[in-house]
Amino acid sequence: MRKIQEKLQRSGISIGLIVTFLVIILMAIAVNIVKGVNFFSLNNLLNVVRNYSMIAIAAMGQTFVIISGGLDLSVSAVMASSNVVAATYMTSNGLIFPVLLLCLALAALVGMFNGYLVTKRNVPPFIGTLGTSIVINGLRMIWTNGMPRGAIPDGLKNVCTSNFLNMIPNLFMMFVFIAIWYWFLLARTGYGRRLYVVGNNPRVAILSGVRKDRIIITAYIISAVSAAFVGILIGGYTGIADNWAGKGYDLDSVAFAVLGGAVIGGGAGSIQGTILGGFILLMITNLALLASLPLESQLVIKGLIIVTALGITARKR
Amino acid sequence: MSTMGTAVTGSLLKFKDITKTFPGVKALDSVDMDFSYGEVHALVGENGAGKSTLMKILSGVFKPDSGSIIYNGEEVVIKNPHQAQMDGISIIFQEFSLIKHMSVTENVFLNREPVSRAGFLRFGKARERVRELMALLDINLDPDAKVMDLSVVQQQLVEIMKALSVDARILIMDEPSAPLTDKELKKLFSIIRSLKSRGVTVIYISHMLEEVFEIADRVTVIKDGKVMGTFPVEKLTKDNLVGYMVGREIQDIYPDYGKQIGDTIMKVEDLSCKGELEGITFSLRKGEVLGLAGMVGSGRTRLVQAIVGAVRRDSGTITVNGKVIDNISIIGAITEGFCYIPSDRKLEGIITSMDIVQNTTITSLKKFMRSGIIDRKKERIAAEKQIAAMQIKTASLFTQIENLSGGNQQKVLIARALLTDPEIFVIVEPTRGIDVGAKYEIYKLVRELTESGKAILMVSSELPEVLGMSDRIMVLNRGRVAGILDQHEKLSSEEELLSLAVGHTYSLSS
Amino acid sequence: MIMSVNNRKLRLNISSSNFVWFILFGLLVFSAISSPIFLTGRNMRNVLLIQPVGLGIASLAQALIMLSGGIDMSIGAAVSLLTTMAAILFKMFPDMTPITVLIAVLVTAMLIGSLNGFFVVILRIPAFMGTLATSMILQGLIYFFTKKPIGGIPRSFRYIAEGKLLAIPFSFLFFLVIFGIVYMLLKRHKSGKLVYAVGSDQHISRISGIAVTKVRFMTYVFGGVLVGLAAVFLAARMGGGGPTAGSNYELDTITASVIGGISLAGGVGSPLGIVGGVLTLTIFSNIMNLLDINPYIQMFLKGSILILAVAFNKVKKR
Amino acid sequence: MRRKTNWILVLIAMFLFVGGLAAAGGQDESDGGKAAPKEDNITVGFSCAGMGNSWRMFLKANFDAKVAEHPEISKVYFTNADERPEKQIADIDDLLSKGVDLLIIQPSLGEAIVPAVERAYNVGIPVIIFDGTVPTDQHTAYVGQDMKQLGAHYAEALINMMGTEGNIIMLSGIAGQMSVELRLEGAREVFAKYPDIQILDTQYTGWSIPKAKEVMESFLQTYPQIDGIWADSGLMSFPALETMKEAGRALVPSSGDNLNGYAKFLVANNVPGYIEPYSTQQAAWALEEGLKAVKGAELDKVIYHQPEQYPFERIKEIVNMDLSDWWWLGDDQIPEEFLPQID
Repeated sequence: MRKIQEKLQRSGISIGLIVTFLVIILMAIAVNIVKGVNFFSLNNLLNVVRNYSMIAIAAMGQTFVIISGGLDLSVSAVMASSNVVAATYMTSNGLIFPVLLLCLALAALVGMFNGYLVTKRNVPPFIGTLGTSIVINGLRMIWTNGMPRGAIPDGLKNVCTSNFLNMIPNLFMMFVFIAIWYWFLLARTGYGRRLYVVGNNPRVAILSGVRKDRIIITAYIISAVSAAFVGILIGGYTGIADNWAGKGYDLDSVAFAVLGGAVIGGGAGSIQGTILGGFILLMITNLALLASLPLESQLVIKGLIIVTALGITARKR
Repeated sequence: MSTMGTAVTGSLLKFKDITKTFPGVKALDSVDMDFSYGEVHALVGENGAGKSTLMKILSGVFKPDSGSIIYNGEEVVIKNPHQAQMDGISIIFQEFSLIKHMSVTENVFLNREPVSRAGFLRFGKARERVRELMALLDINLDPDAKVMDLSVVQQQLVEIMKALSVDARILIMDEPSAPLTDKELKKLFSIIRSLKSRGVTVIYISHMLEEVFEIADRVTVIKDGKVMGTFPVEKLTKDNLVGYMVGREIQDIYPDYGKQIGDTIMKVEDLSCKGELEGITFSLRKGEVLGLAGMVGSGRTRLVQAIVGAVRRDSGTITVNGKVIDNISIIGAITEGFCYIPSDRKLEGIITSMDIVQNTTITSLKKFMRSGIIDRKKERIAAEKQIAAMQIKTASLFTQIENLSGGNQQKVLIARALLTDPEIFVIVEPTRGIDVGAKYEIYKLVRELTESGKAILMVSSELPEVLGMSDRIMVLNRGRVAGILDQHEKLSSEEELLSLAVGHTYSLSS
Repeated sequence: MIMSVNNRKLRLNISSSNFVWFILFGLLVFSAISSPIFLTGRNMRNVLLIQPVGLGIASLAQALIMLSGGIDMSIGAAVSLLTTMAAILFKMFPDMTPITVLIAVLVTAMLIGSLNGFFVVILRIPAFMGTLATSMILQGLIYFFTKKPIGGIPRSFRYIAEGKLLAIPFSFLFFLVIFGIVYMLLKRHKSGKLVYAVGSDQHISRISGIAVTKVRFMTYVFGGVLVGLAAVFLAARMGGGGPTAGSNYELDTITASVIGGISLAGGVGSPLGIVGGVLTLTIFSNIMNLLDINPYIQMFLKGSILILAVAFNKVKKR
Repeated sequence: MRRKTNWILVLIAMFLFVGGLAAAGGQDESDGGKAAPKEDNITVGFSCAGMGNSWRMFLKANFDAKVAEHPEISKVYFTNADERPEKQIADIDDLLSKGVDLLIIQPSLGEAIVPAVERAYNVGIPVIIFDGTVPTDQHTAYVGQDMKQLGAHYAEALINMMGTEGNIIMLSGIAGQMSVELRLEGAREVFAKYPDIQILDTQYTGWSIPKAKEVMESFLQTYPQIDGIWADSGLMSFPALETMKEAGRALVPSSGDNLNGYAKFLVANNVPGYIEPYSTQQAAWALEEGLKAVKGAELDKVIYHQPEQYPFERIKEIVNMDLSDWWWLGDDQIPEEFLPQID
């Protein structure tokens, strides 16, 4: 038993998460029996992963920041901004790629600014990124005057709504691709190793010659760039520029990561954990919809699931 | 030495068959001990022998797996620290237990604040009692000063006041003397004696055997979680005590040196840090241990920090191998061949959540990376080699470093430093909190380093260590070099060193 | 004496809790100069004695919890739930006395605080997520009862926000009493010391004999009661409640607390700073309205001020 | 340094104290009487519930255009409550401090700003409410659309298009908003009259497009037969239809407001739909009525306007496929200079 536990711990996935996952599988079976809708049908699963893909990419970015000991509450502000910038300048299919790069570059600046506040100015990440998010939202609204200009080109719409080999959503393919990269970055590279050290004990990091500030700033850049990318995907998915695209994704992405074993305060967390944690939350939403549960029960169940998963993990520690 | 043989008037506290297991380690194995009224009972043993665990059980921090505690003739269960305090058991912990944002007064009376009947604080009374305590201890501190603004020594004094402010029947002191100067230590001893005469039982834990011989009535030796025996102090000699502790006699704990001192590798000229250091000039040679001594506040720490780039220097030049080095960061220092082994392992040394391999390789990670990717096999092999060379005792390479003893953690830190191929080692308090046996191994390691031509700058507060290990000793006093003692012709004495350190003649045996 | 040789540096003594007063002072001067209406009696009364009260009390709750080392993300949902509950009670039982409703709200608030305490302290879920979960659950509960906003809180209850006692707005006295109690408990009472100690360092508190779990739990409970009091005031001020009545209150209270010098890491800050933080936010919003600044520019300025206030008060960092 | 800090603290404390005293001593300006009629130099306060979406921007554009038609208005003060009732109460108080002659309020949470509205009314100035009711008598008039009726119209039109039997799904905006709940209520009353109409499911989407798509995807999963979409806005029916299209399902009749994106989708895919605006003119209407009141006219308590309804044929005629998705069908008449700036 202890061996299994240790294995799990090293794999970055907590006990609570596994237990909760099993519970939800049982719930899915129950829904199937009672309502006659099959959660496990391929179509439904593909739906779930399509919706899941976008926010999961942002949550993986968030994971980097949380491991570094921070928190990024500017995720949704960046998403909405990149969404609107993209729609404004991607007037034709030919411009998709350059504008995409522009959005990612702008987001990198935002991430850099967040990182600057946190590292050089010692601002608590919670407040620093909250401030950034208010500023960005303000700037965007001043710029768009409330109405996003331009339109999402058809090319982007097609990419984001169609399926690979007519089956697997392209969005999901992108997610998988990014997830592999992020996992590799975190688990196998010097950057990832140093990120954990910085989050665990910043003092040791400095004395070991780790460029702490640079590592942290990079984490914020990763988060912001991921968010900007998601903002564009949302544009393609919905086909319409939206001043508030990704609203609420700040807290959702934090919830994904923390449910997956990341610790606010730094030093722990993993891509695989975040992926599973997020999947659990998305499954709940989907199951609730399949079971036609009203909004109120959805909220309560979501809250209780979070409590259960984290509660079990905390007990076992 | 011990002339205080107070009449033992019976047992106040008894441990019976106490066993405590942590994951993978049996920390205490059927411990039986007894403590009498009004005695000073020293508890000695190597690090990780179980002394601190035992005391944490007594003070309610841990619960034993089995066994019983008989206190005052009754079997008691000590559920938590609060209850221990209520029962008259007070403890000075080895690691500081002060809240840094709070004032001296607030810390001394934490959780035992003098209050009115409705629970409102009586600030005047608290301050008054702190002043009384300070008068008793001959300390001069601002009762309203924040602990975070105090020096380490001052913090330790607050710690002692905190313990003394309890009307305790049993006072546990876990390494109380580590940061204290001699004068303060003497004061502490006189307080212990007066407590003893009032019938308080003092349990004294220390690595400093001199202290044990000076203050204790009885000594209990613990090894590997087992009691090796309790002895009246008169019946012990230093040698046989060490023998009980490590299970072997150690003739000379300082290894012989090779005395193969080579060319100058580093020159420091006229180094200054505003307000802290002034005109420091010295040189360091290959194969040499340069001891850096001085009182707390003399600027030792600041000097080594300035050298390894942890703080900026305001003026002065540092030349390494003939190359002038500008103000550099720590990263720069590492590339220039420096390595820095800090004194506070927990705060500045180990990465608690990581395993031994990862802890060993963090500073030299670049070596095991190809275009940013870690070659984990290469990393493991390199770490394994170092760990074997250091004789680090561990079940697995992937054990979390938290689970190692202090001595082994220190070895991991040295292994970490070695992997960067440094030429100059800057080691601060290399054996703080490490037991006698492990100390010897660390000393041996240091010697091996010098034999392979490395230069070592060693800061230490333990005089015997500085004297025993150094080829030369640089003494700092108020930010200036007070003198450099060459130990080649003859070994310096503690008196010589101290007189330089405090700036006037100072006699140890006053 | 060797003791006296220490390297204690002289430091600029602007602690972050004092820093807020500099900002506030600047804001006051700016407002007084830039708008003639700002200093009129009516505006002063609104902006100093009435408008800050709700946020002020809720921020005291947030600050208390932050001081103990936690955070409360459920304040917004709790305010929504409690104001809605007050309105529902008056609607269902029109004969109920205001005192009964007040007690019912406070008891519920205490239960909410206990739920937070249970999640965070007993189940040991990280405070951020634990209280976020509470927030979801509370929001769900509101929708169980009603999806529509509910009004109709009677005048007798609205006295709390609108009444006057000897020409002084009752709301101000309401705040003053609550603030006084919180201040005395935190700064002059043993329990406050314990909160600070636990917030600074749980481990040290535990080995110093403090019942850490109890202190933390009670902080959440007492914080809950304070949120209840804030909700009582807001219900009286708004004359009703609804599922979104308290939206964003959790972030506003955290902002006010941090500007007021309460550390997110726990153990540092003074309740007095909260007054400064809340006044800063209220006066900022007031002067923006008086100067008729475009709402988006307001947003931008608000974020910038938040960043500046927190990023550049670190004079004391050594 | 510490002494200096204390000195500043004392100064601030004094400042606050003096201010507080002045405030406490100051008399209430409200005399309960009605302000004398005014013909010119009128100042208007507009307390808006929140900004940040295109509907509100066009609302403001229409309002501004209307202001320009009235030279007797000397100044308009505009506040944004950010959807927070407490902020709106403070906003209203601030506007009263400014001494406006007319107050136009778009409630963020109507039930929760009653006291502020009453305070304003008691100052004696006309208080006009639109886009959300405030349950108190103490306001001059409610101007706008009957929201319950709007929901009912959507339902009736849907039945016209799909027939009196079939399965429908309902998509709503933000739970807890009066305007949302009333539309839902009106629709349910209509559907209740048709026993063969089955409401499969009702979900809130928070007016988030990705959420609407997510909900719709699971509906398609659960319900093999969907014959109509009742949505309380074009913002919801548009992504719902889009999802159906992506899933390869046959498109079905739907309802919604005049969001251009919705209209464009209907026309482009030639699928019948019904549009009845939730008008962006409402603030302008409120201003128009309010000015009458300032000038001394007596107003009815409730003034409903009925905007033009757009059956599918009419949509095809007037839709402009070149305008942004966020444009509002029928808002082309706003003078250029007031429009939210567009490339």
